[in-house]
Order: sequence, then C-alpha cells, then structure tokens
Amino acid sequence: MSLATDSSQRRLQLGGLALIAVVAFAAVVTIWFDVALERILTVGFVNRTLMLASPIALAAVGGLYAEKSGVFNIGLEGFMIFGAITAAATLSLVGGTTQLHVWLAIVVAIGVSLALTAGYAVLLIRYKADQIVAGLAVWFMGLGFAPFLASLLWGTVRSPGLASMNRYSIPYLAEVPVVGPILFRQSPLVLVTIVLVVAAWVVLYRTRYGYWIQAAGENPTALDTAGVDVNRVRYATVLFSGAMAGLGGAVLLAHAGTFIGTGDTMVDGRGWIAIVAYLFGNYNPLGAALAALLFGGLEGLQVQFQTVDIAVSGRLMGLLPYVGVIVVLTIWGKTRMPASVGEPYESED
Amino acid sequence: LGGDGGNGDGGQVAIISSDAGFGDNAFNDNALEGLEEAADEFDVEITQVEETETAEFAARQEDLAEDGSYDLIVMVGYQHYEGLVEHSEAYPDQYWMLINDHVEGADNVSGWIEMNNEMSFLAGVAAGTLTHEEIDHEGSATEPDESVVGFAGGEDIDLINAFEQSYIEGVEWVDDSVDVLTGYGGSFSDSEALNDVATSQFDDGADIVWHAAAAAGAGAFAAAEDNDRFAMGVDSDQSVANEQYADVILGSAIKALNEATYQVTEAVVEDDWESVSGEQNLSIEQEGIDYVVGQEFEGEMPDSLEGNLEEAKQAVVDGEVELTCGPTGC
Amino acid sequence: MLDATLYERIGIAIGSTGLALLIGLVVVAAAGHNPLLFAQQLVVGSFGSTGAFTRTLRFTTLFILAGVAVAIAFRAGVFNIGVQGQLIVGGIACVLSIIWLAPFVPAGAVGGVGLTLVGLLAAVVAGGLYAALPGVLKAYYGANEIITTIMLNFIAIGIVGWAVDGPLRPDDARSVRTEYLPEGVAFPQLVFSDPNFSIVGLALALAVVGVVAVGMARTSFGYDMVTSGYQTSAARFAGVDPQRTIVATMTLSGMVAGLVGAVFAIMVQGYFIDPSGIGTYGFDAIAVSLLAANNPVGVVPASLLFGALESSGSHVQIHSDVPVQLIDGIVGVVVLFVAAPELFRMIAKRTGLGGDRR
Amino acid sequence: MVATDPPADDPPAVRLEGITKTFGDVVANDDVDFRLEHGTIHALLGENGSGKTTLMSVLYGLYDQDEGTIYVDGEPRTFESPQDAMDAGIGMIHQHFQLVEPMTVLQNVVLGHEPTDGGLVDERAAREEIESICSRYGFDVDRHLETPVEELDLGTRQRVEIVKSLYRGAEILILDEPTAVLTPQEVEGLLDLLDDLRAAGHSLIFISHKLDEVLAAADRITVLRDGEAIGTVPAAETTEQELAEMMVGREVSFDRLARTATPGEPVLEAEELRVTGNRGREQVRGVDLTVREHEILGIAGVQGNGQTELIEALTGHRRVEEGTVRFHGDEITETGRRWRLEAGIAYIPEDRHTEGLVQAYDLVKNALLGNQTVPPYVADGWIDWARVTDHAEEIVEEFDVQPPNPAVDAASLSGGNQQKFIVGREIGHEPDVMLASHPTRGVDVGSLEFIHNRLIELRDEGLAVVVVSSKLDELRALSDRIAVMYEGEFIDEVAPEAVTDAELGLLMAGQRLEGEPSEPEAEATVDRQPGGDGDR
Ligand SMILES: Nc1ncnc2c1ncn2[C@@H]1O[C@H](COP(=O)(O)OP(=O)(O)OP(=O)(O)O)[C@@H](O)[C@H]1O
Ligand SMILES: Nc1ncnc2c1ncn2[C@@H]1O[C@H](COP(=O)(O)OP(=O)(O)OP(=O)(O)O)[C@@H](O)[C@H]1O
Ligand SMILES: [Mg+2]
Ligand SMILES: [Mg+2]
Repeated sequence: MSLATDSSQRRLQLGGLALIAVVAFAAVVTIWFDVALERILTVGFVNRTLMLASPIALAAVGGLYAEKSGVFNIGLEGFMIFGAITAAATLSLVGGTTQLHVWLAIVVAIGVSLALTAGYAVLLIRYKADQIVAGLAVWFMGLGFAPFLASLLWGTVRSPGLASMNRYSIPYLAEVPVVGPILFRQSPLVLVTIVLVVAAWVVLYRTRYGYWIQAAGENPTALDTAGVDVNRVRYATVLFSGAMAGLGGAVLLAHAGTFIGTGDTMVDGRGWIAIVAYLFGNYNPLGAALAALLFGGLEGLQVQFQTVDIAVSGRLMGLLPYVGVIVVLTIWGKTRMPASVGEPYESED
Repeated sequence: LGGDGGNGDGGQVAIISSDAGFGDNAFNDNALEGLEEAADEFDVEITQVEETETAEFAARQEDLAEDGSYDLIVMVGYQHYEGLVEHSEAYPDQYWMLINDHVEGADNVSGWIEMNNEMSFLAGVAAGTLTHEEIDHEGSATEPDESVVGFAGGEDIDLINAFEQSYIEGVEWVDDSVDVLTGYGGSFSDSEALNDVATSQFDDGADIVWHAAAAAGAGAFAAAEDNDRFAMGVDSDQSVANEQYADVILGSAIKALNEATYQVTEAVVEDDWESVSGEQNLSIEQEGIDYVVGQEFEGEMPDSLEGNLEEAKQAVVDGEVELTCGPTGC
Repeated sequence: MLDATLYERIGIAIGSTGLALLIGLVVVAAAGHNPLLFAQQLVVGSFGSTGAFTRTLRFTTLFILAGVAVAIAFRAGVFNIGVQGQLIVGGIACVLSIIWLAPFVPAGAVGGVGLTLVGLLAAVVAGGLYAALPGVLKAYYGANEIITTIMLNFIAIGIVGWAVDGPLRPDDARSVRTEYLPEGVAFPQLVFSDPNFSIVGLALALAVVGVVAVGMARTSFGYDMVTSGYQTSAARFAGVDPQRTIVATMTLSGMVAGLVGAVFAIMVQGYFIDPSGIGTYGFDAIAVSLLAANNPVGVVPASLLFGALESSGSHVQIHSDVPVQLIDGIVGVVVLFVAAPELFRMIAKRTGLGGDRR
Repeated sequence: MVATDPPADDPPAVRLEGITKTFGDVVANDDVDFRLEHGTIHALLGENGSGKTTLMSVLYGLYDQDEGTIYVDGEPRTFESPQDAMDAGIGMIHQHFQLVEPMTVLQNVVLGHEPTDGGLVDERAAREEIESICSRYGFDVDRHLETPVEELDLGTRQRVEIVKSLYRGAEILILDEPTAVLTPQEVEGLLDLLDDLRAAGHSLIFISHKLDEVLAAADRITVLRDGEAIGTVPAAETTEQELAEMMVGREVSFDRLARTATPGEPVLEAEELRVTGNRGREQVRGVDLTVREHEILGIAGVQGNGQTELIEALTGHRRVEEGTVRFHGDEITETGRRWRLEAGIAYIPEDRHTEGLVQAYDLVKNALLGNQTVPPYVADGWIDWARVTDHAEEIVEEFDVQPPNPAVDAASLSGGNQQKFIVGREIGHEPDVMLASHPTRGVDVGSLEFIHNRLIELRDEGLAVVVVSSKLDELRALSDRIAVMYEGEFIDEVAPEAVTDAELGLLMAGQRLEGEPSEPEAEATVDRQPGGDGDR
C-alpha cells in the first residue's frame, strides 16, 4: 500500500528538509552575530514552536479533510475566530477558573463550531453556494460577530483575564534534559494536536472513510456508483473542518487566557496560514503539521533573534512568514488539488 | 455606547478611543476610568466612541462637535492631533481634551502630554532594582545572582521604541551591568505573540519582563506565570485589572491619566476651563507619573526599591537624568 | 454564482441584503435592544443630515472604486483579495510622488492640478504593478492568487507602515504620517463643503465605472477577459492567451485599486498614515462586488448600501447601545447569502414569488 | 417485439418491461422491453442518443424509470441507487471510467466495499480476494495493485473496472462502449475476456457502435432507435447491413461525393515537428505533413498517440519544441493562435463543450468567439454587436441550428446542434485551412451527413482540410489521403480505397502492413500500450 503517492512522500521529505533548513539558517545567523546557538535553539523555543504550530496544524488538518473531499473551506480563519470567542464566552459565563472549566470551554467551542459549520455545510453542499465567497463571508462574520459578542458580554471587544490551560508536568520525567521539558512538561493541547494529526493521517490513508474522502474529492461519481453517498462524506468532512478550526481557535484562547477582538482579532491570520500549511503539506496531515511547525518555527525564531538582540525592524521581520508563504507557493505552486474541488455533486437522480 | 455614569444633568462628555480601542486595560481604559469617576461625582453622561481606524479620527471629532451636545470631547492618543488642529479652530466654542499631545495656541484644547519616557524610566529603575533582589511569591522567584530583565513591546513603532529606550536607561541608571532583553510581538492584540516574546526572554534568563503592548500585554503576564517569574504592568495598576495574574505582577509604572480626565471634567463642570487650558503635563514632577507596587506584593518589596525610585524621581525632576527619547518618540 | 439572469441577480441581491438586515435586527432584539430604534438610527446615521449624507457619499466613492477593482478580477475568474494592499501601495505612491515633485512645480492652482494628476497616475501605476505580481505568480507559477494576495495585503501594510513610521515620517510630524500634501492638491469642492468629500471624487469613481462597464461589454479586450473568466478553455481556443489575460486582469484590477488609495489620500486624508489605521475598503469591496454580481454598474447601488451602513456606524455608536461591530457581522451575512443564489431560488419557489425560472 | 413472458421455470437474468424514461421533453427510453438470458452476451446497438446508456443507467439504479419494471432472476426489483443494483448482482462499466485516478488499483477495486480489520482497511484480505478473481479469469490486473490508476493505460483501466464489478459480486455485467478507446489488439483481448466471463456463467450486456464487434462477440443483439426497442435478433442470423438499417431506419448509403478538383499548392506544411504534451512527455515525435488546396488529409490513430498535440501545434495552441510549420510557404512556427486565426487557419476543436463554445453565453456572444479581432465584427478593439448578431443569425439559418434562435444559451443546444454552430462559425472565418478534430463526435446521423458534406464542399472550394478522427468510416468517407499516427509519428500514409478497416486497425496499433519496409524503430514494439490519454 502506498501511504500516499510518491509526490506526497517527496513533500514530506521537503517539509523535513525545510525544518532542517530553518535550523541551519539559525546556526548561520548565530555564527554571523556571534551568539551561542544554544541561546537560540532552546528547549523553550521548541516548546513555543509547538504551541504556535498547534492551532495552525489543527485548522490545517480540518481544512485538508474538507478539500480532499472536494469542498474548499476557505472559512477556516472565521471558524477559528468563532472558536476562540466561544471558548472565551463559555469561560466567562460559567465563571470557571479550573482546568476542567477550560476543557469544558474547548468542548463547547467545538460544539458551537459544529453547529455553525452545519449551516455553512448546508449552504455549500445543498444550496451549492460558491465556496470561496461563502468562506470569505465566514471570515467577515467572524470579524464582526466575535467583537460584537465580546462587547455584549464584557462591554469591550476584549475579555477580562480568563482561566488558561496549564502545562501538565510528569514528575521525574520532566527533569530529563531536553526531552523531559518538551514531552513531559507540556501543554496537554499540544499533545491533543499531535494525537489528532496522527489519527487524521491514519483515518485518511488507512480506513475506508479515508478512501471515501479521497474519492469524493477526485471522482465523486466513482464513489457514488460504489454505493457511497458523496454528499454525506462531504458533510462529514466540512463539519470536521469546522470543528477542527474551532478547536484551533479554542486552543489559541486556552493558551492565551484572554480574548482580544481588535483588528484582525487574536487569530490574526492563522487560519490563512493553515490553508497554506496543508497546501504545502500536499494534503497530507503529517505534511500539513510539519508545515505548521515550520511556520511556528519561523515565528519563534524571529522572537529568539529579538531576544538575543539580532534585530532588524521587528515589523519587517514579522513579515517573514507571509513572504515565506508566497515563496513556498511559487516554488511548489502547482500543488495538485483534488480534481473535483469546488464542484457541487448531484447524484443523477 | 452612551449612558455610563451619571444621568447627564451635569453635562455630557464624549470620549474617542485610540486605535487600540477600549478594553485595553491600559491607556484607553485608564482615561475612561477617570471620566467615569467624574461622571458619578458630577452627574455627567459619557458617550464612548470606539474608533480603531486612525484615518477616521478626524471624522469622529467632527461628528461629535457637529452634534453640539457635548461639553467636552476627550481624545485618546496623539494620532488625533492632526484632526484636532483643524477642528479646534473650526469649533472654537467646543472644549477638547487631547491625551498625548497639545495644540499650540488653541485655548479650547486641554492638551495632556504624558511623559511616557519618564514612566518607562521608572519601570526600568524598578526592574533593574528588583532583578538583584530575592523575591519569592507563590512559586515565582527571581534569580538574584543573574541580572537580566526584559522588555516586551507591542508593535515595533516609534512610540513604543521610546518606551523601550527609556526603560533601558532606567535599568542602566540602577546598574549598567544588567542585561536588557527586548522584543516585540508585532501587535497590540495578539497576546500569544507577546507571550512568546516574554517566554523567550524568561528562557534567556530574565527575572522580570515589563510590557508596553496594551491589550496583548496579558500575554506577558501569562508567560510570567507559566515560567514562574515576574512581570510588570503599564499605564495603570494592572494587578487590579488583571487580577488573575496579580501573583506575578510586581508592580506597574503608571500615569495618572484617570486623574487628568477627572480633573478636566471637573473643570468643565465647574466652569473653570482656564485651569486646564493649553499644555498640561503628566510628569514625575507634577506627580502624574509614578510606580505602584502590585496588590499582592505590598509590604513584600525590599527597601531598595522605594529608595531607588525616590532617588530616580528626584534625579529626573532635578534634570540630572536626561532621557534620550521624548514622550512619543525618539 | 455567475449563472443567473439579471433580474434573478437583482432579486438575490435585494433578498440577501434584506434577510441579512432582518437577521441583524433579530440579533439586536435578542441582545435586549430595540430593533426599530436601531433601524431608524441606521437610516438617520447615513442620510439624516447633510453631514451624514456626505459621509455616506465619501464611503460610497471609495467602495465604488474598490468594488470595481474587485469586480474586474472576479469577472475574469481571478480572485483578487488583495485590493486592500494594492490601494495602500497606490495611496503611498500617490502621496510620495506628489511630495517629491512638489518642489519642482509652481505653487497655485495649475501646479496643484498637475500634481493631483501625477499623484493619480502614480497610484494607478503602483497599484497595477503590485497586483501584477500575484498575477504573474498565478499565471506562470500556479500560485493560488487568493492566498498570495492576502499575504501581499499583510506585506503592504507592514512595509508601508514601517516606512510611514520611520523613513517617511517628517521630523515635525506629531503622529505617524507622511508630510502633508501641498496646498492645492485636492479635489475642488463644487457642491458640498466637506473637507473629506468632493463630488469630483464621486464623479471620478462613476467615470471609472463607465469606462470599465463599456470596456467589458464593448471591447474585444473586455470580451477576452470575461470569456476567460467564464471558460478559460474556450477563451484559449479563441486565441486568448490565458496567462497573459490573468496578468492583464490583475494589473487592471490593481490599477483601479491604486486609484482608491489616491482618492483616499487626496480627497479624504491629505497625507498618508499607518495603513493599519485605514478602513478595510479592499475587503468590504469584495462584498460590494459580489452583491453586484461583479457587474461594474451594479457596484454603484451596492456601494451606496455599504457606504450607508459604514457611515451609520458612528451615529449608531453615539446614539445607541448596540455594539457597532454588529454592522460588520451583518455585512458578512449579506455576503454569505449572496454566495448561495440557490437558497433564494428555493425560497422563491417555496413562496411562489419570482414566478417561473429556468 | 421479441419479448415474451419468461417461462416460469427459467427466468432470464434480467428482464425489463415497458421502461420509459424522459428528461424534460426528451423521451430517452420509450416503453422498452428487453431480456438478458443467463450465461449469454447481449449487445445493445443504436445511434447516438438512441437511449442505450439511459436504459442501462435505469437498470443500474442511476436513474429512476418513469414507468416500467425491472426483473432480476424473475423477481421484480426497484433500484434506488447503484448500491441496490450491486446488491442484486449487477455491475456496470461506464463509458467514462469511474476510477479515482490518484488512488491505487487496489483502493479503487475495494472502494465502497472495503474489508476491514479493527477499523482499518484489511489490505491483505483485499489483495487475496482480488488475486483469486484475477487468477480465475486470467486477468493481469493484480500486477498493478499498488499502482495509482492514473499511471495505467486505458485497456488496463478497463480491466480494473471489470475486476471492480466482479469483486463486488456482479453476476450481470453491463459494459457501455468498452471498445471505444481501445486498440484493435486490446479489443480482441477484451472480447476473449468476455467469452471467459460468459463461460464462467456471467451474463453480459455490451454496448457498441461497431457492428463487426457486435456480430463477433454477442449471442443476441437488440437495436434501439429514438428511445424505442426496434427489435432483437440472434447474432448468428443477421448481417451488418441489416443491423445498420435497423439502427437508422432507412437504407444507408456509403457513397462518397464526387470530387471536382485535384489537389493544388501546399497550404500548410510541417517539418520534423516535435511537440510536448501536458505532462511533459513528448507526444509528437518528428512529424512531416503537407496539406494542399483541394485536399482532405485524414489522420487516423488511437486516442493518445499525439493527434491532439499535433493539431494544437498546427493551430498555434501549443508550442512547437522542434521543427517548423509553414503556411503558404512562410514559416509561422513562432506565431500564436491569434495570428494564425487571423491568417486563415480555422479550427474545429475536439471538445465542443469546453473549447468550442462558452456554455453560459448565448449564440450571439458565441459567434464572436474567435472573431474578437476580425473585422467587420470588431474595429479598433470595438465590438460591433449588431454585426455579430447578424453573423449569428446567418450561421443559425445556414446551418440549420435548432432551435433557430441566437438568443438561447449554448448550453441548451444538443451536441449535434452545438457542433453545427461551431462548424458554421469556423467556416465563417473564410479560412484557407480547416483543421477539424473529431468533427462529428457524438453527432447524430443527420448532422453528421451535413457536416461531412460541408467539409467536402470546403475542399471543393479550394480549402486545405485536415480531419482527425477515430472513426475509420468517417476518415474513409472524407479523406483523400489517410495518415496513421502511432506513438507520435506518422507510421504510414495510405489511400482510403487501398486499405481495409482491418489493415488500418493494424496500422493504428503500430504494426506495419506486410510488404512495406519497416523502419528500424526499436522502441515501437507492438505489445507496448499506447500512451493513455496523451496528457499524462
Ligand atoms: N441527464 C440527462 N438529461 C437530459 N437529457 C438526457 C440526459 N441523459 C441523456 N439524455 C438524453 O436522452 C437521450 C438518450 O441518451 P443516451 O445517453 O441514453 O444515448 P446513447 O444511446 O447512450 O448515446 P451514445 O451512443 O451517444 O452514448 C439523448 O437524447 C440525450 O440527449
Ligand atoms: N444533465 C443534463 N441536464 C440537462 N440537459 C442535459 C443534460 N445532459 C444532456 N442534456 C441535454 O441532452 C441533449 C444531448 O445530451 P448529450 O449529452 O447526449 O449530448 P450528445 O449529443 O451526446 O453530445 P456529446 O456527445 O457531446 O455529449 C442536449 O440537449 C443537452 O442539453
Ligand atoms: Mg451512451
Ligand atoms: Mg453522448
């Protein structure tokens, strides 16, 4: 069995190479500026990279499922915003301060995202809404309704400080150098992300549902004549994508502990990066997660550079990920989209 | 949003936010707080206008002035300056209060320049002092042997660069061997980004991180809590507004914006505009800038802090300390 | 979204706007406020006084231009989400070219008009070039333009923001801005006297609508472009170079977007500021264009609607307790409904409205 | 009608009774009766649009019939979906393969019926099952189980489709035009396979337009015309001529129009042309070609052997890698489509749906397609819509396009009418050369004759005409010369009168005719499959 096609394999390797390139870049810079490498590639850097990558990876895995099945969910950014505001609103309304409350808020965020996505999915699949336009609409709605709700709840577009997710720490193991703090003193949400990414890979490439998803996006008629309801598969993946994006937003909130609704909100473009991440990862969940890690790493690296006083203008450095996205798309632009993305499917009778 | 505070018998006051918007737990909220106190006291009705597009500031000023029902219009942030130059002249009978700048020759404007540089300097002095001290509070602790502190800014812009520079000068005034790590999250709203900046600095040995990132500053507090270190607040006593982080907020460098807005409202209500007309300063000298100890740390601070702060303030007042940067830029 | 007749489109536009507003009012009521009062404030805030009216027209002018920029691209099947970035680049180019040239031009009316024209031209060129980049990347490298244009928005805001706060900020500037445009660089006040709006700006926008509408319907270039949008393979068959058309389309779209920046700088602002503080005209224009079914003429009424909504925001803030962000949310709902014409066909069928349709 | 009540003791595998299916105004099937006996091969014949696919889709549960009943093994059945039909042991291999290209053969075969083990797909079980099916019928598909379908040639893909049906337990197999895309050799292999399946007790329905195949393979033949079942005959008791007349409903003449002039000056020439296909593979490998005035050059070949790329290189749609193209003696290799269009190189595209017409435009707007720079419709970039409208009306009238209303959208025309409109428009360019790709694909006989006559008229008016077609009878009817293309080369050129269909078929499969010196081309071996659909 091919775990994915050749090109996807190559993509995975590329992702790995890119990560190595980042590390190498860091090494070169440190030598250039005469900073000890260990001041840059710290355990904390790895941890933060994981934290930064998690919401992106979650949304990316959701988005790639939808697109694999033939529906381009360009509303990821919007659903992330809805996820974040829902989690914040839940925490605020139940007035919870414990970890259990944080988990509850995440679950509620997933639930609400599912409900919202259900409506969205009906528009896309049943009423054949233009996927790009509807996705943008979700973003607009997120940018409007999230701060609106915040204002209703808290009088301003920003929430007060809320409970946030703490790291778990496993005694003794956490003391092991390097690996300890990364694996055993970590946000449980990072772990959840890793588990979900791997599970998503297994489901997509090793289970019948995964076969159906791929077939729905490539040749829906083939799937239909094989006796599987194409639109049911698509409903499932779109719902999943909304839930994952909502979860991504909730994770962001749970780590931050405050909802902020000014400007592009606290989600701040992560949903867009998620789309790029799965394109770069060639629709492979592992690849997408690697790409998310790459973006997280780039951002983390830029912070490290500031800390050790290798500073160009922060504002310009902050643009690196965006430039990176364009470069990536230009070089690997001809990502092979599933053949039937964007086409509503109507079985013949 | 209208209708906060009193019922309006005492008059009406409008406030236009800075581009950070209300709810920043800092600048805007601080100004609003003074207004709300005055509103309660003098039966004034407040109208909040949140405007996050600087391009629309002038239009908002005009909308309010045109409306004609406001005894005072308060504007938060120097980005309002350009519009106000025009409108203070176009609406000579309207009283205006500008926070962060003043308009030359306009009697109807009460322009408050807050010495952000002095405030940042005090934050630096406090950080520079405390990094040498042993502080241990609910799991968080400093490392007195290592002397590293951090500065986490929001957007990397001229205004915040002035905060950074003055802070560094404050730290170095105490001890120029202290290392100051600096970084920017790139946004006043992305608290995760600021969290990363602060965490990176804690990783690199910082005991205390002071932030100048408005709403995103919460990320620095969260980082302090996660890393068992400390942070310091900005503009107002943030250990009050961010109660959940009170256990890591050693203190805050503050400017008495609330007092300023209170005072100007009072002057309007009492028909005493002259007392606030023209350029006003929120400075150490005028006791508009200070450093306050965090709620949970009252009485726990070493004496050196108080001593150094007093000395530093005196030095500023006496002109012994000359800061490189002005209040809004270098 | 393209396959609907004109009447159907108009019906859908009215239907989605109406339904979205209705939903907005329900939300207002659910939040415990008076929806009728809110509706009244929307109207008063946009048309209730001369000030409100010119404010509405100011937004309308900007939306028309930005909406046309979007419509050009969408009609040709290219998703230019980068109008915001292009207008920023156009705006700064306009301001810089005027400021740089001002010393060499005699002061006074003639010089002012000349500089204004130079500024408009610079904006058109800069906006066009900035849009051509994602066009080239799409046409020749297959890079998805939705993503690249969004990224280029962030980049434009970042770089121009950095420049305005740094190298371009004059020493005496109290806030983050460039130098002021010289006296005389402005659109004349012919009808209204509003420092931020001139009927000339609106006329310019309408002229652009006319040119684009005629160009699309009556020229072979327009035919090529629109045909590419409907069916690339057929356009290719008919001798149209699809790649070059993509680049041309993006460039044209960006040129109009650049014009938005110039009008903003000259008519509204008088200088240039940190672009993160400029309204999101480029994004709202997507909604405008979609509501107009990407028809340049339809952009005009759609812009009036969006201009009115935007304009009423400040009035709503001052006179109502309803958080103003609701308006942005309603705009999102409008777009969502516009995306799903089938929904309205269904509603029309169910309710027996709209008669028989294909 | 042959259909009689089935004997109670031996019900047929399938019996259709009174099937009627309409699409709007089109009656695709009109009260059709049909029976398939166990262990037999039953062919369905009929012109384009006579309702064959529709009837089979009803049987396969893709369409709901308006009226009529389906019996399987004597039991009345209703099929809501293909799943129901599959459960009843019916499998269908479509005209367009229903395969998921990037997925492997194994994944395609088991799709929808995956054996699972602990939630995961049990590949081992699947593989064993497929291998046992393959060995039972002598398929070679199991050699490719891990290969993505997109890397397979069309013949193998078809076998994958058959295995897929068998894997799903199909006893009754429907094959819709299975031979349309195969080389003659592959056709032979397929027919053998069908024999084996029949021998193993399967019952098969086999749709084809090729009378010889039908006669060779089928036990019984049913002919449809205009949605009605005209009759069923045993294959052993009929002839091609009889079948053709049943299909068309009148006598069929294979007469050619007499030519009125002899070939003149060369108009379009190509020399040592090399062209790359969409996926970077060289599809045209050194072709020399000359077409003269008063001449029709036919190009024969199995789909995917470079005909598409060759024509696109001549029209200016595709870049020429090497070699030259000359028009009236001047080199035009580097000119683009627009230049050649204006110079008088007209083109009837292979795909009328996506290339020849903008489906969402009305006929007026479609009349401008390709004329965007041509006076008098366009002057200085300005379109004169009045003239374009006149032009559209002319085409509609002259070419008898139905409905005769230029304001209707192209999408609402039937395939034949779309084609007539395109032919009319392209002729309207008053070209010097007409390149026609599959000019009558999917076109009904009436339109077909009309288009053929127009092409011959064009030739007689002095045009140089190139016709690419996979229909041998069409090529024989039109061409003055037939060039056979195989693996990107012209391997032979023959006179239409001088060869038989069988000989042409051999040529198309890459075999040279006896007595001819064969070029020493090591790689062009016979058992090599042609390169799939060409844009790999
Ligand atoms: N989905 C559909 N909607 C409307 N009309 C249809 C549809 N499918 C088929 N038709 C019409 O029904 C008739 C029969 O079509 P069908 O595809 O069954 O013909 P066919 O005999 O298979 O032709 P071919 O030889 O071209 O495959 C045609 O007139 C066709 O136009
Ligand atoms: N899904 C459909 N919905 C509506 N009408 C259809 C559909 N499919 C086919 N038709 C109509 O049926 C008629 C013929 O369709 P069909 O697909 O059989 O064309 P054709 O003549 O076989 O041409 P081609 O071989 O190019 O497909 C046309 O009028 C077409 O508009
Ligand atoms: Mg058929
Ligand atoms: Mg057909």
